[in-house]
Amino acid sequence: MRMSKQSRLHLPRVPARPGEAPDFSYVQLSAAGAVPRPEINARSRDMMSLSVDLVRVLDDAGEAVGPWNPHLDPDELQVGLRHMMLTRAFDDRMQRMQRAGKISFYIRSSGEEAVSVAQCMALRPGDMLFPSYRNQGLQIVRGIALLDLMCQLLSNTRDMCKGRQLPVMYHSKPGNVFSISGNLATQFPQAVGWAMAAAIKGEDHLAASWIGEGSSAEADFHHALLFASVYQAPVILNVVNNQWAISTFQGYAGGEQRSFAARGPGYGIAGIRVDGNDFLAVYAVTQWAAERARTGAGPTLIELVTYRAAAHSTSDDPARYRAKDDAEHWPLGDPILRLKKHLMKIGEWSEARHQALSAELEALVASSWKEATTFGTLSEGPRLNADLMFEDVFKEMPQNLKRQQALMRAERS
Amino acid sequence: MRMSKQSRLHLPRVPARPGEAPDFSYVQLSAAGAVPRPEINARSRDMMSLSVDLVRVLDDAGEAVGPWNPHLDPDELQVGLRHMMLTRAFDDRMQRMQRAGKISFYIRSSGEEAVSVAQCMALRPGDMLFPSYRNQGLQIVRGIALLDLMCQLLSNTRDMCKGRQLPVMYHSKPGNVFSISGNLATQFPQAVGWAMAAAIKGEDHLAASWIGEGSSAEADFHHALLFASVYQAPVILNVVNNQWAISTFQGYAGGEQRSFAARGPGYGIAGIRVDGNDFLAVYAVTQWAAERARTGAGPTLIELVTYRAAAHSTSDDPARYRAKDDAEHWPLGDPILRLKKHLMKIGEWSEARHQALSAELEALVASSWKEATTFGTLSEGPRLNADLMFEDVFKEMPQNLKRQQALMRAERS
Amino acid sequence: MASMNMIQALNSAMDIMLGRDPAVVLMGEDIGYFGGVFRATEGLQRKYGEHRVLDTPIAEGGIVATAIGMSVNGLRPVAEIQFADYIYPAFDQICSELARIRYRSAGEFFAPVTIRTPCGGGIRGGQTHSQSPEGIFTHVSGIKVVMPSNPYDAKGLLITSIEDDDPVIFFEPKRLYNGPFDGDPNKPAVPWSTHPKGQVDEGYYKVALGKAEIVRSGSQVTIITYGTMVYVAAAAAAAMNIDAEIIDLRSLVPLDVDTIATSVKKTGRCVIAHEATRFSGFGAEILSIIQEECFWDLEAPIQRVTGWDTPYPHAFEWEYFPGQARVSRALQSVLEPA
Amino acid sequence: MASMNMIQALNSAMDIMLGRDPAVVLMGEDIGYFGGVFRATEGLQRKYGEHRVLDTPIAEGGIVATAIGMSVNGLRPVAEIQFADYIYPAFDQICSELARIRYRSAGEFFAPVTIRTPCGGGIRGGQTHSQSPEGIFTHVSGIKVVMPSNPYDAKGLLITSIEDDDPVIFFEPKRLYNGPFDGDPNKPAVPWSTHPKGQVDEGYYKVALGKAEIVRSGSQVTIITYGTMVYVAAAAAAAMNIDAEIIDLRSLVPLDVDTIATSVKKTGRCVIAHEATRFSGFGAEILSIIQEECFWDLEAPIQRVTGWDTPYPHAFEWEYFPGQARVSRALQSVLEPA
Ligand SMILES: Cc1ncc(C[n+]2csc(CCOP(=O)(O)OP(=O)(O)O)c2C)c(N)n1
Ligand SMILES: Cc1ncc(C[n+]2csc(CCOP(=O)(O)OP(=O)(O)O)c2C)c(N)n1
Ligand SMILES: [Mg+2]
Ligand SMILES: [Mg+2]
Repeated sequence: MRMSKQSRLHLPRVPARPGEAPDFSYVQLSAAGAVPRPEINARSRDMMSLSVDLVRVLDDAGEAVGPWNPHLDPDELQVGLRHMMLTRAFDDRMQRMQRAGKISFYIRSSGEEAVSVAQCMALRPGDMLFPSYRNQGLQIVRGIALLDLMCQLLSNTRDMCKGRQLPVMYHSKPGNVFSISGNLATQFPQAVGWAMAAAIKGEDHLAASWIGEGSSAEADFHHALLFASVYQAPVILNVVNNQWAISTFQGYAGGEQRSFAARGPGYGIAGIRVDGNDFLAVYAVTQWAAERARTGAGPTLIELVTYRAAAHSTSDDPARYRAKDDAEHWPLGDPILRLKKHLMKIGEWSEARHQALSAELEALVASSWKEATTFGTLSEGPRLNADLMFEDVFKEMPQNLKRQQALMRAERS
Repeated sequence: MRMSKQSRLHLPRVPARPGEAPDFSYVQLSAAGAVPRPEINARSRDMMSLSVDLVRVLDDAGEAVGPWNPHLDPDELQVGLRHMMLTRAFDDRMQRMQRAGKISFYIRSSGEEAVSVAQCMALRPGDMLFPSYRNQGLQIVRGIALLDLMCQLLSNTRDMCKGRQLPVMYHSKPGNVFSISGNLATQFPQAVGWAMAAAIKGEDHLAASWIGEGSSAEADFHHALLFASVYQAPVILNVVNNQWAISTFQGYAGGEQRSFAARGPGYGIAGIRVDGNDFLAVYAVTQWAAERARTGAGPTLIELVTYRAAAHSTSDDPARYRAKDDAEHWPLGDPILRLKKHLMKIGEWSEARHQALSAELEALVASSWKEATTFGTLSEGPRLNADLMFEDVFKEMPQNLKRQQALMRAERS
Repeated sequence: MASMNMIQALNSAMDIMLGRDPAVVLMGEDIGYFGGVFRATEGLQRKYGEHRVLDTPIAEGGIVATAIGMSVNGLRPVAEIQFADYIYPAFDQICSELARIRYRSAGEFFAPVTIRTPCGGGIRGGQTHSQSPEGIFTHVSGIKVVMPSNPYDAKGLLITSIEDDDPVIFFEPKRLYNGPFDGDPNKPAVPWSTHPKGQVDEGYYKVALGKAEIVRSGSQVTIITYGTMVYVAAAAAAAMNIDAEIIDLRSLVPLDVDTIATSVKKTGRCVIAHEATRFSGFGAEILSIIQEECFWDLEAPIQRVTGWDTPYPHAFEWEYFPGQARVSRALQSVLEPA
Repeated sequence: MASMNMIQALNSAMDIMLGRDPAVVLMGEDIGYFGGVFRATEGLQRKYGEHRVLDTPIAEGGIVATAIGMSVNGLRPVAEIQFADYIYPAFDQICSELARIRYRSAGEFFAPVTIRTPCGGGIRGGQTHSQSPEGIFTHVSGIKVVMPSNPYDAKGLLITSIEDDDPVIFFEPKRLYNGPFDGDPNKPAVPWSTHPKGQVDEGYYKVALGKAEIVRSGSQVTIITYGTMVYVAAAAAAAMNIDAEIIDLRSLVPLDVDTIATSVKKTGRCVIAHEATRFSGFGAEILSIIQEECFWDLEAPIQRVTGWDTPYPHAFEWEYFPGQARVSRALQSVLEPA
């Protein structure tokens, strides 16, 4: 075949690769307080602008402004700050423990803490969560003990997953947090099904799910939006646009031509774009979406605009594919610092309290880790009984698995 | 489990089931000539209204009006009329032949002829077509002989598919018509890949594909729009909204909340809604989309609003799931009668010529059928050599298939 | 007892389960108002309402995904995939999710979803309405795989599947919907009303998963089969006057190894028959297990009777289908003295 | 000749094909700028441009579908699926389309797509980064299935696959990327540089599909295997001082039945080893074929050595993995005098 002519294929532009200067000029911003707040029961086609604009509450001075201000009590804000700081302290420590070879793998949510924490706080305990692998804040807000999370990471004798899942693939039936899958996006339409069942049962619980913008390319994203639209399921579908997949920029998921929130109106679903690092804005938008779902006004697609400040996981090095100091130039800042600034602005927080709190949380993480390791680590200590490998494939263990279990025992002895 | 409470699940409304009066009040119409025609290189976000309005050229009086009038020469219109009438004559006859047991299965395109005929006429011979099973007009415009189509339907000794495919699953390499799949929607992203290759090779051919509105629920629809958007592939993606899948109304594919054309802008693709029974409007919109693709202005999603006047296939009876005289009440009429009216209006056609033409076409269909059956039918006449069953699984027949072929021969002897 | 064809028996099973358990919901393409393209759900939406018998978008992946979510929320969805040939778009949700939810959550979550789907050829469906993909799913740990061969079993197995807390893929040999079929398309069709298994208890009853049925006991050779091939095999053996022991597996996962092994140890000869393509078909696993369990008892090589390793061609349906001639040939060769 | 690990050999194959044939394009998740999560395409985008080495959206179904369309338009796409565990979203496009386009169009259209994907465990990947689904694809008529076990074969087989006019799924046992692995994770890793098959011709060469390699000839027993298990089996046999004939299949479809049958007829004893789960795994087809071809030569039941019928658990990787102990046990039992 001759390929004489020049390729005319379009390729999405990647703003800044290693060696280039960070460039976030492509991020469409709105001023804090500038975006109107539609009625709960407004129809998606009548609020198209929400999928283009960016809902923000906190201004640069740290003031909460505009119609989306959720007017939370200071103590609620302090709880939110605490959850976000705990999430980060937890992430930082687990990252180090992976580097130290104590756990096989880890994924941080650094820079994205407001997404999970503010959203979970805006929901009810009876609402079912279908997370991705980067939503540890949900587990923390739902009160899953650090000890339980850490034992899962360690695949140790107290592991909730009985050693079957990769680290961070948590679940909690009592906490109403669904089992996390290693297969991207699969949880998105499952959440819609859960919400359909809630509606069929006449309950007013809703389901919420999270995927990354890169994963929104998977078929499951389409199935979720379509079924949510057809049955007007009480569900909140969240696309966490942290700008990067692994090495792949969000333009390769369709973000170059249009916002991810804009997919919503395409399916007749409310789509709204929010500053994902603005705790108050994220809370307000989620509260609004939850009220829509609960009152039968339909599903909502929320695009949370944030930035993956850390590596994708412990398996990659961002310096290989994006500008080194990207994160510092991210125009929406850091969610923890921004909420801290706001609390101080309204006189409900101080540098001293902040230091004390982070010290307290680091101590909590450290002591939890100490306790967790007493149940075993990858390398040392008590190990789970390998017999467990054959359980829960089916409710009752079939003949062939019983036989294989016996063979495995014989092998190990 | 208790199910005390009432279900709150929303179910799309189906306008008219058997016994009910036809109701097309849900169809959003625009007046002929009312919708503006954007520049070829306009950006999708700047022409959102095109996905809500309905592009129409022919008014009730049969005049061609407005900015979308393609100003075709009368002889082109006459060719279009002929192709549509031939398609219908072919369909009607094949339907009868299936009833007579000569072929195993058939699918008519009655009432939708303008879609395939006008669109194909607006494209170039080098453009690649990825049809669904209801686009026989494409085959006819591309000049595939009725004889060839009929022999495929008969799975006879002259069958282009060597007896492997269900009737209507045609293909034509010389005609640039891709092999039709029995699996819905799969051709949609394949067309995008073909278009990407054309762009990579620096050629200015485009690809066009067709699926039904019901099939747009499949994952392939999402993949097609996403990849087309990311790489701005030179492709025209057509959703033929004939209101029904089999027994399933278009509301169950998401049409209740939003038009299918509106999915386009959600992905940053131009989305345009057109009167699918208006030959001139379909031609004009396709020409516009083709020029966009060829000039690098990007892909276009076209929703062709039409009505499936006949049964889904020879396997179902619409009287079981929709109002009996639905078709007569369809607000957009019949594509053949409308073009005929226009031609007469402009003095380029007469009732006499029309009668003569349909007589000529019926004769052509009849004689082609007569010839086709000489190559065998399901029941009688020469049969394909069953050895062919083992060919083309791979380019070269592997050992195990050679052996199976021999066993099969032994069995039959 | 009433005379039912397989469609009526399946319909009765779903009717009874919708009535007994408010958690049971049906979902699928054209299954609601229309009652399904094969009419298996006819009348059930009218009887139980649009919220219990759901028409869905045409998206098999979305159907299975939402069924999983529903089941995690306490419902027992019975999802119909219109043809087994169209189950592939749901493959990821089935293999990566449905099959693994109990395992990966250490039993905290589980997904009691039943997937019903018509399979097999013999109705001029061509390559996309004739497939038998059951073998693929037997390789996926965590899913049960069932295929009935008659109305009585179909009803009892479907009720058991719906009540089972593990996911079940329930294959329905569509050629058997209206009557047993011995592989000869030129013979007049035999209705279920003339067959004992067409007499079906109108009430609630179960047929256990993992229990094969010896449909004919015999001494010369064991024929292991399921679905459509049960009748083809029986007819072939009868035509040859062979005293064959015929085993209808009914469920492939879990598999009734004891019944298989006991029979082959007794007869020392074995033919395995299924309609699916041969290469890596389920027959290979059955053959392997027998070889492992009964090696010293085998007096001749086990023979596999299957569809050819090609797609199911429209024009050559009966050349493709493993009819009596193919079964006879295999029986002859296993019965030849070594 | 140069010393290469398997990643370098695969990279070299793609480099050469990109250079030789302008129709060859690479596509996949993170394969372009980044060079792939296992670095198999490292440097190739820089060398051949963004239009020949395409980063794609994260949508395996879309990748395969667009690859099919490209191939129909004269290109030869080599698509990477980041992990074999993530090939399922593309299952419908592979089974219903890629495998059947030549057949259903009577050869007028064909789709020369190569799908590369890392498979197998041993890298602490847990249940979603360790799967070996090759068996499933061997049941799909119309697709070739390849799995190399060393750098030399990997390069030659990949070049052949890319030039093949039929679709090929090319499985790469990721545990072998950096060196042969005998199944003992506690031993220091052995690099390919110390292995003869790590010496790779830097130029263009092909290794034919459908030709197995006898990696060790022997008289006592035939071990049929492929991928990671080649080295585990060899080590186990060596440790037991068994004179085993070891066959590396290299390609599963087409399958080299002659080499298999000739060997088993010679040794009369056979062990089949693969990492995939046992039930309906590819071992079952191999076993069935041998039983059919070599029945009268077998002196003991053929044994299958496989992963267990469970997902691949993160914490029990080495209890799951079919290591030397499992192979030894099988060898013992086939060698036991009847
Ligand atoms: C089906 C599937 N394909 C590919 C992968 C490999 N993979 C894991 S994470 C990831 C990137 C996801 O990016 P994004 O959705 O943006 O989420 P983020 O990591 O940014 O939170 C990829 C490609 C996978 N886990 N599953
Ligand atoms: C993957 C898949 N699922 C289901 C079917 C069965 N089926 C064939 S046509 C059809 C309805 C399609 O309706 P639509 O897309 O609106 O096209 P139309 O028939 O109206 O032209 C269905 C459900 C199929 N062929 N493939
Ligand atoms: Mg991301
Ligand atoms: Mg339709």
